[in-house]
Amino acid sequence: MTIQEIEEIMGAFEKHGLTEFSYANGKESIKLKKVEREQAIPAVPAVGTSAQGGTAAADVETIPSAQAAGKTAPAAAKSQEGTPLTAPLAGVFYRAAKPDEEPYVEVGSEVKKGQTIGLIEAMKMMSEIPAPCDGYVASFAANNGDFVEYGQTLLVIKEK
Amino acid sequence: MTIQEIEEIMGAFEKHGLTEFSYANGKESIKLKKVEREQAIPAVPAVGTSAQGGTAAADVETIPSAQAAGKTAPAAAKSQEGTPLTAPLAGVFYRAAKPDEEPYVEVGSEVKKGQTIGLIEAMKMMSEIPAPCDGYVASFAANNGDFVEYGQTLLVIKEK
Amino acid sequence: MFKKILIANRGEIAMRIIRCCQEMGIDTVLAVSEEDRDTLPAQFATEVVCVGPARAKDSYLNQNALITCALGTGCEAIHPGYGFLSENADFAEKVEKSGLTFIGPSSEMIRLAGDKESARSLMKKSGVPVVPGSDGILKDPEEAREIAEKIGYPVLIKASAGGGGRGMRIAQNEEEIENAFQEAQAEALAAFGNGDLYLEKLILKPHHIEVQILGDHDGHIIQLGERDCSMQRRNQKLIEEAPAVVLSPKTRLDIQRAALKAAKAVRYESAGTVEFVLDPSGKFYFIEMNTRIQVEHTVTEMVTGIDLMREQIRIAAGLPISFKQSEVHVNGHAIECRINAENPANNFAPCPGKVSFAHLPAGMNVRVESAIYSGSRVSPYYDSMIGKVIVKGGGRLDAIRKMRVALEEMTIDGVTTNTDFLYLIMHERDYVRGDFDTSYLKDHTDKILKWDSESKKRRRA
Amino acid sequence: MFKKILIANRGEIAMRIIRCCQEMGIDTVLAVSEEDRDTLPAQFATEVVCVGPARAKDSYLNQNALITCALGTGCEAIHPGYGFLSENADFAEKVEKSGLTFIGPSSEMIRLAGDKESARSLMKKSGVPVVPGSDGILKDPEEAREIAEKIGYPVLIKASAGGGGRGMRIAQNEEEIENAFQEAQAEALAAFGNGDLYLEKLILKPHHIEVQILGDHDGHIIQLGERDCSMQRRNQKLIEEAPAVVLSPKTRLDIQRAALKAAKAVRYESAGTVEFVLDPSGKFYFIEMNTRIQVEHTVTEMVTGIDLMREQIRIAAGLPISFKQSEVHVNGHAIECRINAENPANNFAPCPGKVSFAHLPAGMNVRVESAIYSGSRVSPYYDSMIGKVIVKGGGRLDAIRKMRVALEEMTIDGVTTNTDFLYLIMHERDYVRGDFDTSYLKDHTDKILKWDSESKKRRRA
Repeated sequence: MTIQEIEEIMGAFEKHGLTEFSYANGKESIKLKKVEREQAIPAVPAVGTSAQGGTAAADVETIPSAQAAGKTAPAAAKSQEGTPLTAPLAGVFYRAAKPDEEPYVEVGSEVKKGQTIGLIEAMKMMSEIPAPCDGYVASFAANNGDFVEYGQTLLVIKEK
Repeated sequence: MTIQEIEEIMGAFEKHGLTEFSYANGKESIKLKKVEREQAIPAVPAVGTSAQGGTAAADVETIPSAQAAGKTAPAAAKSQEGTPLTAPLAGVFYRAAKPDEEPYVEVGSEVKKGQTIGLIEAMKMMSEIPAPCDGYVASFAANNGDFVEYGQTLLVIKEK
Repeated sequence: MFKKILIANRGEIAMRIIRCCQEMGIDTVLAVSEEDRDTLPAQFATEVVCVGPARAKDSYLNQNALITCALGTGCEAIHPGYGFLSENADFAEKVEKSGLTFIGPSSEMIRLAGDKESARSLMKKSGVPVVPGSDGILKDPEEAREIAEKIGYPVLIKASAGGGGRGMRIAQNEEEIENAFQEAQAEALAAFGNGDLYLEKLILKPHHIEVQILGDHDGHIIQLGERDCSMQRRNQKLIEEAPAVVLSPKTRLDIQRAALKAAKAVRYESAGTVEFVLDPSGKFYFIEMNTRIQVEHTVTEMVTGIDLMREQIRIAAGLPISFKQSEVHVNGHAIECRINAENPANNFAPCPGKVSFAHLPAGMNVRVESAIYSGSRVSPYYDSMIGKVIVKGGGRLDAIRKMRVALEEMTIDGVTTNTDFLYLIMHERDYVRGDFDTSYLKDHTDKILKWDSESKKRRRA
Repeated sequence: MFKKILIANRGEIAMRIIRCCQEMGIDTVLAVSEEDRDTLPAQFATEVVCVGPARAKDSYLNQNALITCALGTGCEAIHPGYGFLSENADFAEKVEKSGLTFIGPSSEMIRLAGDKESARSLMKKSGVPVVPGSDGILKDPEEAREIAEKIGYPVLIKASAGGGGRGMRIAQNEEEIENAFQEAQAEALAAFGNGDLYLEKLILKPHHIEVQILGDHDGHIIQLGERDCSMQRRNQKLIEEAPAVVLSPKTRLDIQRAALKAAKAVRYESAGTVEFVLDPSGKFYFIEMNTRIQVEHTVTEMVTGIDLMREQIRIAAGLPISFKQSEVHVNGHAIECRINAENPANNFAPCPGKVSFAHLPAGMNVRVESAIYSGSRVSPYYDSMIGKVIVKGGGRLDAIRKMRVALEEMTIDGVTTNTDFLYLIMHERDYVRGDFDTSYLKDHTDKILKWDSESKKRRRA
């Protein structure tokens, strides 16, 4: 798809007042989305030099953004794939108690509410991170040793 | 009604997303109107020091504005009370050919399309102003000797 | 020079720091609370890292989280802006110990400046005038009388444990000393269970004058002229100017020299200010040192042309000040107005909400520092200051005229601001004549609010 | 001083004039076309008067309507801005005859400056260097050869009746003269039915240098330094700077002196510029005088601190220039970028439409002159320039860095602009090194557009 074609789709998207659009042909896929009007107006200025017209409210989702990269408020993901466990403080995330030990949990592990599933190190202090509910680990969103910010999703727990 | 009460009404108006509101009790009357969303967003900055919140899109109609004072595009008035005759050029509007002569027309006068109804003087040149259609003079919007800008309504002709 | 720094602040000062860093080629990591993820500085910072929930104590005051994030994102330094942790010696010390650079003076110097009693005695020793008074607790009314005789009336007798104006009495002359002493002591005992009293000279109609200082690690100390910050409402500055027209040329030189002496006494490093109170006779006294970049640093930038933020960052990186004292020239007159999201008519209550539309003034010698835009939000969690309008004119009247035009152009819809209130001050006779001191707003606010409501009534009539 | 003036212009320059007048206490009447009733300057002018329909020839070029409206609203003067009627001697004369003041030089002087041949010979007489060439029509190739020998190759032989590049030939040396003459003559005869030919020196790699002048009714003439306006696309300036770093200190003095000589030769009154072409060896030649305030007057304001608009209005009111030549100092380096609503990727086609969101850059030494806001419209009827971003830095590189930050911050949604194109120029090696002349954009546009599209592809990948 050329940029021109993408821009044409954007144009049509806007013209027809759509709020969502997606297309895939096995090789390429494109998805457009427009947030509800109230938020579309104040269109937060785009970072970088993208002063190109008309693209502020309709973002091609292949462009990574802070919001798209899983840094949105935890509530967003909940209904889709389970309960996200978010970092209660910023720091380095560890999946095991010590470097040479086994991880607390793996994908598929069953967990009980309150069970430690990892550690976050901040200012040389280790904090244990408890599971927010019973269930099993559906996926990890942060890797061992990653720096995670406050509120960043660490893993997702699916209730049985 | 105190200003505070007026502001409360404005608040409620905004809260409930209304586009028009009017109230009258025989002594006082108030009317609020919000232009269609497309124009409300770019809310043109208010002249003067009225940086007070929330009043930009919803104007109390008793506040005179350039727009309200009959300087809007002629089209606005047409359907309501007849065909407005607007100044084809800026200058001084005269209702009579000479100071001591009778006016070309009065309110109620019958006019034929093309008939001169007044003069506009610009740069010492007099231009005759023809009636745009057959009918009678419903009202004058400019006085003899007034400076009128381009497009300003001079008088309104009502077709019979 | 730093490659990457963490900004532990928000709003207009975060924008100021980001723009400055971008010009210097420094990457920025903006520490935000959950509330501030979508603010303007979060759009322009190189990276954004969330340090905690909305409440400042959990985010912008969360020392461990800020340092952890600075380390975790590979920063070399932390810029604290003003407010929040900018003058917190413990935080500065933690930053130093973590191996990062605190963009400001050393924790030691912050601590020294923060302890007003020790700063006062150091200044006294160094020959910087301080407000005259008793050196310690008063023994009895007789001692109070003796000191008052020496320093001159009126004097203030106040409780050592005091606060909130209690245990405080003014004595206008010798006869009032006895009563003032007894009343203050009785009230202090009743209120604080401690009858210890101090005495100091009461400065009537004081001006708040501060001198901008820069000091580097090589021991260079430079002053960049003074600011008059007397326009305050409940000790909150509202309008600041440079230079201070109340000063005679001689007093100006004297106060600048005193500021240099004060900064040299502590071997000051970083951007800072030495604050004085000035009495109507032209006598001035040291009050305190501020060890941060200040809100009103911009007026000094306007009249000197020197980028103080840049110098502050350079100094923190170990570089020398990039100019000499002889290269500092004050040209014209600058005024800053602080735009607050507050309702003057409702006792200046904060007005958070959504800015549905914003048009900011612009043009020659008009500068706006803010983080608002059409559609931005004013958070209820933080300070109500949402921007600053700074103008420069050839003289003070030119600057006032320019400020009027700028404030008239300023259009903020959706939240109530103090713009009209400021606009009216710019037309008030005493202000225009330069006839104001720190009590101005206490005395003039009601009148100005009345003008405001009357002019609005007339407009609606 | 005037109490009320009519502004016969629109957009950013109307805002510039209104702000200036407000500061000076002058009421403004903005003449608008029907299309422009709701623009930003129409909100801020004291009064607005509609002079005609959207098309410029019916409104902004409607001389009678403008004068009638100025008289009808009680104005004392008309400010024409730039473009439109600003250099129309007939209009200026009509204004003068109507009893109003034209804010600019006299119609006589506009006429003199507008007639390039007479201006050229006056300058030659006054000792201001002009582009060397034949004094009139060439008799034959022999005469062409003689003149070329004297002034040096390459030379341009061009049709007296020429235009659009036809009837024009370059001769690199003596051998090429004969052919060039014959070909140019044949083409001129075929195209215009007139074989008259001129000859002039061909300036390769020229810089466009202009010197800002102010002259008052008392005969004071002051120069405010030069600007380099060589960054042009199809003779339209895009980026302007002050000072011109291409000049050696000696050449700078010489060109400033030549400009003063030129202005004195015509006893210039008002703000204006003397324009020169500079060749790579440092020789410069007078081209023309511009008798209006120019788009790029802002860069001179940034480096001198002098408000040119204010001086222009003061002079028109009969007041003397408010400073002396010795008080003019150039500090730092200023750059202006013109923001156009156009699509560089589509051959710079204009892109009118609605600005759905606008965030303009701000901060220290960043100035934006524009009439756009969130929700404003870019009209298809007028010029596509919607704003100017002007920055000042200590040196040229500082200014370039600041401009990058400002352009990065500039956010205009809804209409396509050349902001990215300008941003890329600010990173282009030759531009950064100052290695550019008036042919720069002809040679570099394709490369820059390719960068642009590639970087966007990468961002999407």
